[in-house]
Amino acid sequence: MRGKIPNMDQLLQHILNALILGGTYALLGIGLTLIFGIMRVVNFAHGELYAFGAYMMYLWVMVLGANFYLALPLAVLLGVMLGAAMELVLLRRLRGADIDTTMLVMIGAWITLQNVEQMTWSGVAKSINTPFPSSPLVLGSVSLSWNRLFVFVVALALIGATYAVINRTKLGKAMRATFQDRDTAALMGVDINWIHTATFALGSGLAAAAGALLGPVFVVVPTMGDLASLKAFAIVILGGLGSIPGATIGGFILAFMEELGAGYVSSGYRDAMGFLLIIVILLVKPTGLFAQKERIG
Amino acid sequence: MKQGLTIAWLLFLASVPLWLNNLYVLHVLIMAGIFIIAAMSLNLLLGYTGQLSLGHVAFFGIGAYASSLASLGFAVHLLPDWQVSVDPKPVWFSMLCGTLIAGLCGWAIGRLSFKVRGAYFVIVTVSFAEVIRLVALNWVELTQGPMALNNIPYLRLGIPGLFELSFLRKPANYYLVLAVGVICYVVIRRLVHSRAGRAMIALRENEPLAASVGVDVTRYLVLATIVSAGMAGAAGALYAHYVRIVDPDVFLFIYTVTMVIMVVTGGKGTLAGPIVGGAIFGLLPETLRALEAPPEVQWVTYGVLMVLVVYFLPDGIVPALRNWWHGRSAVAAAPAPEQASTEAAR
Amino acid sequence: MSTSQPDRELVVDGLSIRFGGLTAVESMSFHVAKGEILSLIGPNGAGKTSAFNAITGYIEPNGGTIAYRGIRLNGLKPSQIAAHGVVRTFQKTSVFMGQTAFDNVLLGLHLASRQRPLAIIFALPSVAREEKELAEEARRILAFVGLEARGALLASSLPYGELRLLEVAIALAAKPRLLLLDEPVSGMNPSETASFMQILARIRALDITVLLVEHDMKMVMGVSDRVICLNQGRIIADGPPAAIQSDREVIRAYLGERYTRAQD
Amino acid sequence: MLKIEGLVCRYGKVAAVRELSMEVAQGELVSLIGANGAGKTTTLKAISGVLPPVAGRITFLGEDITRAAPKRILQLGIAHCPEGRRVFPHMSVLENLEMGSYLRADRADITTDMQNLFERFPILHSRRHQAAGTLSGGEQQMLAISRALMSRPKLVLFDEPSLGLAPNLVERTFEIIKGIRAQGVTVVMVEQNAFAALELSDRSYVLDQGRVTMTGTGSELLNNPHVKAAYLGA
Amino acid sequence: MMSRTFKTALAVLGATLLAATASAQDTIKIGVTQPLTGAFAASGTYVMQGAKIAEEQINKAGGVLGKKIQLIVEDNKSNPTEAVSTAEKLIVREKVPVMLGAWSSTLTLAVMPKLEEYKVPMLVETSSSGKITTSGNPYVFRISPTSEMEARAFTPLVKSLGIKKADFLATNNDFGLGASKEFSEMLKRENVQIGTMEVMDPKATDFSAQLAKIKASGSDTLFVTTAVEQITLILKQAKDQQVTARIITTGGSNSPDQLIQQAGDAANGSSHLVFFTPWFPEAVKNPDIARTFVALWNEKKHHVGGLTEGFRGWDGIYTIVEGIKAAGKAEPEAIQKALWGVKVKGINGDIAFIKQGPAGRESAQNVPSVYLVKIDSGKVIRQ
Repeated sequence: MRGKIPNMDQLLQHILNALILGGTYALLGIGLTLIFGIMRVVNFAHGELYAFGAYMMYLWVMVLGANFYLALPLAVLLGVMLGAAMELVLLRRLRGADIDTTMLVMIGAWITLQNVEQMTWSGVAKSINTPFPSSPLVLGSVSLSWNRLFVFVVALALIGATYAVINRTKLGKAMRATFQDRDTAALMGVDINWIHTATFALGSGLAAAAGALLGPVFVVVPTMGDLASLKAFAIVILGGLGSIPGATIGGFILAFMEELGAGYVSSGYRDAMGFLLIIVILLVKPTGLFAQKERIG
Repeated sequence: MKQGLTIAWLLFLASVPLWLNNLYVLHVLIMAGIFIIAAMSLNLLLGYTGQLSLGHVAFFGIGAYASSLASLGFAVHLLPDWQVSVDPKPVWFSMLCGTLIAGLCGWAIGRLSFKVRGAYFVIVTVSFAEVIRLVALNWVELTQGPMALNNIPYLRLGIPGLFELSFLRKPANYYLVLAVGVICYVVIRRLVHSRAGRAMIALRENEPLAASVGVDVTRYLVLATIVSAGMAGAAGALYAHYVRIVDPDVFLFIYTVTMVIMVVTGGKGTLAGPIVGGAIFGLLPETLRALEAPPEVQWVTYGVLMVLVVYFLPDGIVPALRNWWHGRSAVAAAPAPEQASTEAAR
Repeated sequence: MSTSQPDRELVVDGLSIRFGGLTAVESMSFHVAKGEILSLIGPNGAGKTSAFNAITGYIEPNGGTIAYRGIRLNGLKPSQIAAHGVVRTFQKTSVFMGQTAFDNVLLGLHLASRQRPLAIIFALPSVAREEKELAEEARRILAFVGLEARGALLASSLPYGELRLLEVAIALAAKPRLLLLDEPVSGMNPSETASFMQILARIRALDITVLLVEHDMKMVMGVSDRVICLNQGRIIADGPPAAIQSDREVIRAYLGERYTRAQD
Repeated sequence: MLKIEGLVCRYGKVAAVRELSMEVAQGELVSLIGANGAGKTTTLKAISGVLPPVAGRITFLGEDITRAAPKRILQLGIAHCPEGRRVFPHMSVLENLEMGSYLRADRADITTDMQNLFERFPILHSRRHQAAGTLSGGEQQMLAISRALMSRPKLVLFDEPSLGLAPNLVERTFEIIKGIRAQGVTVVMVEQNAFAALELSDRSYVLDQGRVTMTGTGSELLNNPHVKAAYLGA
Repeated sequence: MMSRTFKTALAVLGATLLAATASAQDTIKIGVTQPLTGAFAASGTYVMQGAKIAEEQINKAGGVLGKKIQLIVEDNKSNPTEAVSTAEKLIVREKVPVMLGAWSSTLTLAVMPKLEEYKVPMLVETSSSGKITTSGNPYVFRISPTSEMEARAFTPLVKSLGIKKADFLATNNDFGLGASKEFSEMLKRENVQIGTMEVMDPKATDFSAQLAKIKASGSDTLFVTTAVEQITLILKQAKDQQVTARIITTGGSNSPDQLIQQAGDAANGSSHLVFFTPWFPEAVKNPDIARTFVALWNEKKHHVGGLTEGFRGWDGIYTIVEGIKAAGKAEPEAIQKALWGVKVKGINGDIAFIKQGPAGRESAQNVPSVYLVKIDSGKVIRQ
């Protein structure tokens, strides 16, 4: 039947799309909130780890012919390792340096990684095959692909797992303690260097996971990380630095703004939504929507 | 002595088109010069007030677009039935407009974004540049969007009927860039050696202390942003009328990064730093091109150099050279205290 | 409330400061008379530095008014307050570390200078003339605190005691009429403290009123005209040094029983 | 028990401790007094391994710990209760205490220790789920002390335990420290309240510009005219 | 390591110098500026590969005017400023008398003032913006169709396909917006209702919002204009969201082979406007040339999906060489004059130029052929 589909259905489809998109945005956001929010490293290379995860997925599935479900954890693991290596090589010797210095180094890392990716894989977009059925899941008048549903479920699971690690485990407590007061945490016997590496690796792993999940949904290109980085910053600032629930909610808010903005305002400005949001939020409430109050002085 | 050296340098730079008959190299020098002006302007913010603005390319782009649009003329509908149209203006006037509009944007952005500092300030400036890029991309009626503004007229100066200087050829453009560069250099130099520059340095070194001796923080940050944005806008205008095409890609983040690398490598907070850094990174792409290196290699070189500079030359090339030189001359004769003090202020 | 009595230079009335749920200062009222040296003492966290910050505009008080010579200071920026002649130093050593001692004072001379941006850009002769005068003035101020021989040295290479003097020189460059000093001799040895007390006497001779926060009782009792003791955000005593030293409340809250015994 | 010889520590180019030597015997309560910047806190940091010394030698129970990691030093039995309490403000009281037992694996004993502390400081028990940053100054001090005890130390370093506390709380804090010593734990304390510190301690070292200028028992120093003049404000 | 790099650099430098002096007499240089990196890297590379094949064939056949031709290829990095730099380098430094370039309209428009400045003709092989030939630049010779020509060629198909209402989804640049404008105007003239006209950033990967809107508009046909990577994603996502409209892509940069490979069965049922049909060379006007080209392309093991782009390079170089032959000498002005008269049998069809733009300053425009193909069960079929 082809005729007028009522506008309610369009809205429902937009909402469904935003929910699915929000899950991966949240994943990107909590990865960055660990690094930017807790470590106070403005990690411009975050998006490169996202791209790295996607390329590793491509490598395993399309080049080496590995099983899709096996390739996913492998890609994430490699992301964790790359993150750990970056922390060890680039950031360890800058411990205690000011935020501008680490930022410049991370910009250097970003440019280098992206262009190494470009040299390795060329600029041609790659797509990754999935084991999911190609016909979508239809729910009444709206529909979504099985692949996206899978991404959404895995993203939520990862967010939950991260939340548990940070709040329930000894490692998570040590992380929080370290970034609240590094010297005192050291006095408690926490190995500060290990915590820095672990935190950066965990954040990187989450970015790689987002890339590995979204790579098969979209296409894989070397520049895919740029927008991902900037959106992750928007999400983290939206949610308040270092707040995992904030980053999760921030991810969904950004997804809804983009989806509804593109659907009802102008699709050309879709990617501007995040930036406008950052500017407005920082001007109105500079600490983000969900930041904790701290005593100054 | 010092002045003599400056004049010798100037004479040398002015003589370049006379003996250099390779127009391509001259083209490279002009492009490098435009970027050096932009880097000098960024240095005022980054080096003297200590604010890491990563949206600087926005002012460059705004200058380029404003100048191009003024010289080409345009008509836009601000409301469905309210059209604003501007007739083409002379290029010299357009370039002035570009500079002023960029400065005006600097004022507005400065007022807004200096409410936040540190990482937040960086993200706000990045977002600002990105929003401007998206506006340039999507406001097709004004900017032609990705179709770019083409056939931008080149600069002509003169009195009608008497004589006319046309800036179509390269040597003329070279002198134009050189002249603007020298003006910007002189303005920055005077500024940083004055009350205003000292206020900026005070803010960079210790903001609460600066405020306690009466430095109006916002006022001087905004002043620095206006001057810096205006100069970046002038560089953008030069670019627009030399390359004669402006597209939304002039707002790409990578250009800001290039300017930051130039300033940091050369030495932020020094007058010569951005010139040295700008010369190195302005000529590097062409050197790599001559070596037939793929462009990725150029960017990887940028990235690796950036990391290495932060590690090994955290203050940049110019301060490192100066320290080395002082170390040498200190062996020969201890410097007069007065001289040392003015050196450090630079 | 009268805020413009002639001898009352600074009037703080009902000042309250809270951080989140914590109260740092609770309806504090006091005044500083023209020409006196008034000391604020009390345990750490009693609200002395918070009061300093509120007077000089670094934090917004939650309640109360601060008036200087009848001018309300609430809501003004630190730089505006400085322009009215209320200048402070900081508890943690605070100078322009990357600059020479001479340039530190030159940076401090911001309010003494009148150059406009356009005049600077066009290098009007008035600018050069003023620059010369400023350099002279900077040298005079360095000499005043006894650092004239240190002008060309980077601040970061000065020893601790001289850094604290440089801090005072920077504050003096801002031409204060009311100078607020936050623990100026903390960390100084007794001889440095003694020479600082002499400088303080000379500052007073310049008709500058001083509000002092200090832990060093010898210094406080030696230089102050009047002492106010704070505890947990409230004023518990206000009077001349001798009275404070024997005030039971002050002894209990701040000096401790043992202090009186040690005096004996 | 603890022996320091010729300790030199620097922050960048600035020397904070120059050639300092001292000794602490088992079960003693030793205090370090001196002006700000005399090197007291730096000495404690060097002992607990937070600030590796430039020169000198520190031994604890016969083992050289001069450049050992903080973790190793804590394992050997030295806990450091830092200046300004330094509780983890966004973590709960319970989590703060758990951080204190970070290196211990004996879960059952940890629970017992925590219960003992809660009995001693009931206020901490009633606030165990509250973020530590919302506690009052005195409560934070109790938490900081309790946290240090959670590692079951043989030696505790206290840095300015009375700093910023109301006088009655200062008394209370000193009582607690006395109690800790009474349980057989050795204590080294840095205190700006020189009078109280000298009263409390078995022995004291007077520091000036990174060197030990005087040493003796608490009462000896209390009656020393030079100490009276310089540090007791008399 | 360092010295090795340095030696290589020296060797390259030496070789370039030698080549420059040696080749001055016996080769004719042709400048090529293409996007070999950046957003359009794939397409630019294909064009360059097609041009290289033509170079080889021409030199095998004895070159032109008794000399061999030599392509000087510069990467314009998909960036207009870089495009200007490559033009500077090719004209000023390499002294090429004629160029091929610069793929996208933005890049071509960027180079055009330089053509006028140095009076060097350029053969435009891909760009579709009308502005290129209407702005009064007499050094522009375009063999690719404008969007308007494409739309006009499509007119008869409106009836046969039974289009009643159409939506547009186009990349936000000259290529996409130009096509949307020309096709919608053409459709209006044919009394077809226009639904929603959506745009997307050239780098965007998620079109769910646009597709939800398009789905709601209920049109029977969706015109899509963008590069092949985005078309792949649009086909997949349209299927996910059950967009039932027939998808027709325009602009010729749509490589149906690549779509079949990457979009799988989501590509089935979509139609594509192309300027070369390598699947059935017999359909084009000069089938022999087309077959030769396909054979050479496959021999080189170039990506099969690149044929629909690569042929432009071939046609471009052959046209240029024809121009040089007619001019009788390798000088810019002579070639510019001679190109007006050439008649070339190309892969796309017969190439000849008509005048466009303001009188006295006309640009040259070829009238190329346009073909519509359809993907059905993973195969490209004629429509």
